[in-house]
Amino acid sequence: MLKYQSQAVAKPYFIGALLIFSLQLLFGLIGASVYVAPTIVPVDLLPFSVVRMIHTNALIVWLLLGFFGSTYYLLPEETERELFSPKLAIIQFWLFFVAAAICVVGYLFGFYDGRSYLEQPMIIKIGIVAVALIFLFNCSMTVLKGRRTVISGILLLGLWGVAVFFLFAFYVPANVVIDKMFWWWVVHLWVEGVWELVMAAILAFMLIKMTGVDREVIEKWLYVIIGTALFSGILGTGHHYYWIGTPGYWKWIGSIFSAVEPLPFFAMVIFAFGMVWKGRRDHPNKAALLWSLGCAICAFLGAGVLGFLHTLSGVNYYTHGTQVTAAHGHLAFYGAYAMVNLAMFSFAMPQLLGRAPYNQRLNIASFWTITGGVILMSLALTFAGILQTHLERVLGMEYMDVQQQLTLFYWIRLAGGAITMIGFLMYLVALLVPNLETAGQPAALKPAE
Amino acid sequence: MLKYQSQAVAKPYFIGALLIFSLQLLFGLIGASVYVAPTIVPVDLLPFSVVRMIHTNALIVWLLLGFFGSTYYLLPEETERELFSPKLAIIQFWLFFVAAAICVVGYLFGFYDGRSYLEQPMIIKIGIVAVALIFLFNCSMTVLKGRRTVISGILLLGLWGVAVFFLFAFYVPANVVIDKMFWWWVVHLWVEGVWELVMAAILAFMLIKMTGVDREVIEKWLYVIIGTALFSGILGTGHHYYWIGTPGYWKWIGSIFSAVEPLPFFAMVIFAFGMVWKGRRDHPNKAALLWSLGCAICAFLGAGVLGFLHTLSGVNYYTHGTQVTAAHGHLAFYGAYAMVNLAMFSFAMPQLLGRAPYNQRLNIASFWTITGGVILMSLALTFAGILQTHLERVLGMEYMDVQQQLTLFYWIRLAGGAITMIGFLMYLVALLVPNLETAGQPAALKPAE
Amino acid sequence: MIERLTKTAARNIFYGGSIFFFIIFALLVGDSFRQASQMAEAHPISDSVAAGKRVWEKKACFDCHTLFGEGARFAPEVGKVWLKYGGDKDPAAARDTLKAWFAAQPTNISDRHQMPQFNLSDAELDQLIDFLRWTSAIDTQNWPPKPVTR
Amino acid sequence: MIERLTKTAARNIFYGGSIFFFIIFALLVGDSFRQASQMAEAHPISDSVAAGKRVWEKKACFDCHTLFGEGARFAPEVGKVWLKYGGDKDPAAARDTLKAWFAAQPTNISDRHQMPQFNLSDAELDQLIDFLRWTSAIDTQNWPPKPVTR
Repeated sequence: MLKYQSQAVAKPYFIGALLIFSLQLLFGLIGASVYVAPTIVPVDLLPFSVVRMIHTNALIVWLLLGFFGSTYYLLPEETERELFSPKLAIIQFWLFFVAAAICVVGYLFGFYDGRSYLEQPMIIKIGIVAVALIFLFNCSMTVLKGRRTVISGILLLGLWGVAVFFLFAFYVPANVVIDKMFWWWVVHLWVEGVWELVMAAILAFMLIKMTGVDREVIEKWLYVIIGTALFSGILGTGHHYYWIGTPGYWKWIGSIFSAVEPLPFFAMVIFAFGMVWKGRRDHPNKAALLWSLGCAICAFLGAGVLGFLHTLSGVNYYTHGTQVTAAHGHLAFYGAYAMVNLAMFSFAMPQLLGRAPYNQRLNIASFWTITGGVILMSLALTFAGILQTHLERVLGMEYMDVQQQLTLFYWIRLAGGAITMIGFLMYLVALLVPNLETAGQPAALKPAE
Repeated sequence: MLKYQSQAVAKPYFIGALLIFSLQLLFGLIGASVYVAPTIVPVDLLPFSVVRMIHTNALIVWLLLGFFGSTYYLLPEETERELFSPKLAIIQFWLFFVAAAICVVGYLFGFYDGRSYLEQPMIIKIGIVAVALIFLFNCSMTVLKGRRTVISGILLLGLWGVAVFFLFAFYVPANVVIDKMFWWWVVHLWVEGVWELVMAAILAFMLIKMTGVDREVIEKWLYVIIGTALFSGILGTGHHYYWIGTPGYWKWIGSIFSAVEPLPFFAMVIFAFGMVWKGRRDHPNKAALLWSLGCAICAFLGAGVLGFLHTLSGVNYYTHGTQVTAAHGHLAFYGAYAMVNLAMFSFAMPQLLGRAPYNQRLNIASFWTITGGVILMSLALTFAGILQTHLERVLGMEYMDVQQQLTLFYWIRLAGGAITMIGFLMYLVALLVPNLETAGQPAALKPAE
Repeated sequence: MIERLTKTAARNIFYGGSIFFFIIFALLVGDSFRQASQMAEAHPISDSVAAGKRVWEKKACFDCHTLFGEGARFAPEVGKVWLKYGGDKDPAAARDTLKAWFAAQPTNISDRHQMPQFNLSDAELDQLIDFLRWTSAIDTQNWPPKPVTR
Repeated sequence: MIERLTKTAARNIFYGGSIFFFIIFALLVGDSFRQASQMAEAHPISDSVAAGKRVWEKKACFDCHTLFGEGARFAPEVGKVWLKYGGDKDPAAARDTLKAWFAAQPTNISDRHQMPQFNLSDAELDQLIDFLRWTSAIDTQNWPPKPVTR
């Protein structure tokens, strides 16, 4: 049912992403367990640091795999031609996937070196750059030779940005102030910068397909969204420059610009719901539509609202480095980037597997389960963070004494994680296991565009 | 533009409701100010108790006025005949409104006697019953003589319930345990019982009008919603019987049944969005539609989610009587009952004033402003409540010492209140002041059904 | 699910279920009523206690304080205040302390919540205190919680 | 509003604005870079400090601890730990205390977060401590906050 044969290369990417997502969740559960029962895992066998490293690295890797796969899936439809080289795409997948696997095994045996999220050994980092170059070459050639659309343009701009800013991973000066400043050029300019371009482009692609709204309208919205994203996001980096040894003017710049950062996410909510309302098309893939709309809302709540909650320098002075950050991080990554990928998988997998979008009820149920689990987790961490801030920063209790008082909330966080894991398994079944009831009659449903 | 002349009696009710709403907000702001600056209002002139009394009583009165007006507005359309006696409806309005005014003035001068929410002097309480009887007589006669629909049936059932359970306001035994038990027959069986019937019926009426969805479909949903509401709500009263001297079995009954209480509100969300999606009608009154959908969502968040947060007896043991309750109360009352009224005013006022639904942008802006203000308020109170619970119930600090540590959150609550007030003024202008731009050409917009 | 349900069935379930749950509720409330009355036999409600409750109501104390967690949250919980002031050990001293407390209001300390001066007569004070003494005998399932000391 | 905007205008605003803001950002970062370098002139980064930072990175200390609030929140903030142990007054004692701390890990107390035994050499320990001593000289705009005592 694929329009272009080469779209099929997205399949290993999506399946690989789901595999690594399961790894992220598994190590998330281990980490959350260590919070409530610190000696449950022997620290000499598997210290918390390694658990966290795998948890966060797996997150980044599966999201990137999802972005790569989504790009390969949508480029042929956007450019109206086959990919420049499907073979290269497959090679790229295996290079990246094997590098990721080596990385995880290496972490378990102590082979890591670097900074948060960038713990990969140097050889792997160089490999990542090689993979990125293969990818960008392949995609750029496809776009150059085919129809050029705003969606593919913005998507490529975002992906080039991802590669360019990754180069700062190689710059590790001995001056820790400068080190931290440029570390954020990777981390912040990714997740509050160019990743938003990728996310918006993928979302726009799905909305065009599912709602049938005119491309012109969607493209204008797209520019407005990514415009507000970059205008606020670039100088919004300042909210990371409050307390790391950088000058005081960042307090003003960071506060003002990051106060605007919820705007692109709010625009995405209005955009997504507006297009669905305007389109009024009964697209058969209800699950993908739900994930797309849910993505806009959860990104707004997690990145927009929870982010704004502690972004002003006066507030951040007290909440910085507490569980409030963790709460924001979890809901923001889930809402913005995990959900857009899960939406794309739900949208594309039926076509990649050559069957109608079956098991939709289970997929929809998994949406509510996972989302409920992540929200519970984030709420528990928010409450823990508020308490931690007060006990530690206002009343002056010792860090570890406070941690022990937060145990109840860490239990709830663990419960949220367990619910998320259950929801993820439901999602896997919904996506990959044929539904016996409807498997015999896929032709009954009209294929998605 | 009214289909039935007698619908016009709703107008004084709606305007009266808005007046008393402004009183509620004003005294809310005063109360919130006293929290942050305890001596700002001389305590001998206006103690906090009187401020709160007026704040809460005004809430109940304006919501009831709104319910009365909404009933008078929708009954003719449902029964397909004029009201039994429009004159009686006007008399009833003035009786109730004057009684409310006397009450407020009386409170300021120390004339009150009773229990929370029921501070009205005996003579006023008797007056309320008289007013209720006039109202129920008038409505019941209208329904009996006209077409009978599920909506009007459920609405009347709810309103009869309101009157019947109010009778327990007269039962004030000396045994405070028994007193409290039956006080909840008024308060809980109103807001978590029969009021939900009223709310669901009004919402269903508006959805039929605005979406054009078949009545049969809506009516079935209505039974499902109010069924789950009463099945969970009646025995859910148990969550108020945990710590007032009643037997221990209520801990089980209250926890189990009130865990189900979010269900009807969740059903309302699915219902409202489902009907709007199904109807796909471009109703000109976008503001009323937004308020209706927002009502379903905020009721779910405030009554459902925030309620569930502290309803299980194990949690409630620690959070009972803290600001967590206040947080829940504010968002729940706003989401469920204030918003359904504001939706109905937005829906009906243009027709009552004989003009097209103008100033919609301002109305929509007021929706976001008020809702944002109330959510900010509830979040601040939630955080204050979590902190209060921990400091007071876990660490054992003194009540008043803890209060002083919550000042920051009380400031945020006050800010939320101020935003709400600003939004309310926007709403008033949007509803009552003609828009110069479009006032000249009301015929350009097609009238709402 | 909802597709398979007919409107009549939905209506019947609603009425039947509501009546069913209300009957259970009424029975349980009846039983709780019985137990509360029994408790009042063990701890009789004297005229003074009843009058004290009327003072509580007429002065709208609950619009600042909570009694068993119910009321406003502007001022401290008072359900067991009698025990807090040692009324079970030295009733006379507790009574005096409480009266002194009432007399000292308002404190006019700018950052503390203010309680008005109600100018209650000594008889009214005694009644109110008798009421609060009576409430302290109620079995509240160990609420309010003792601080979880670690 | 969005109706009146053409797609070309939207695109131009996007590119123009992004470049504009990026230039401002780069200039400010440049200035911050300059100030951070100046600071390193006043407090030179010795070989030992630089080596200590490498130990910090190779052992992924940030995956449990925070340094100026950044990293994981599983273990305490360490940016000013040198001052906490009185390093500004008695450097030798602070160094000994920190070394003793490292030696004592893991504590194996069941309800406390565990830190592994990294088996660092004495030279590595000195380097890491020199690094943390250097970070304590950084002007962090008074972060972390002193407890608000009331």
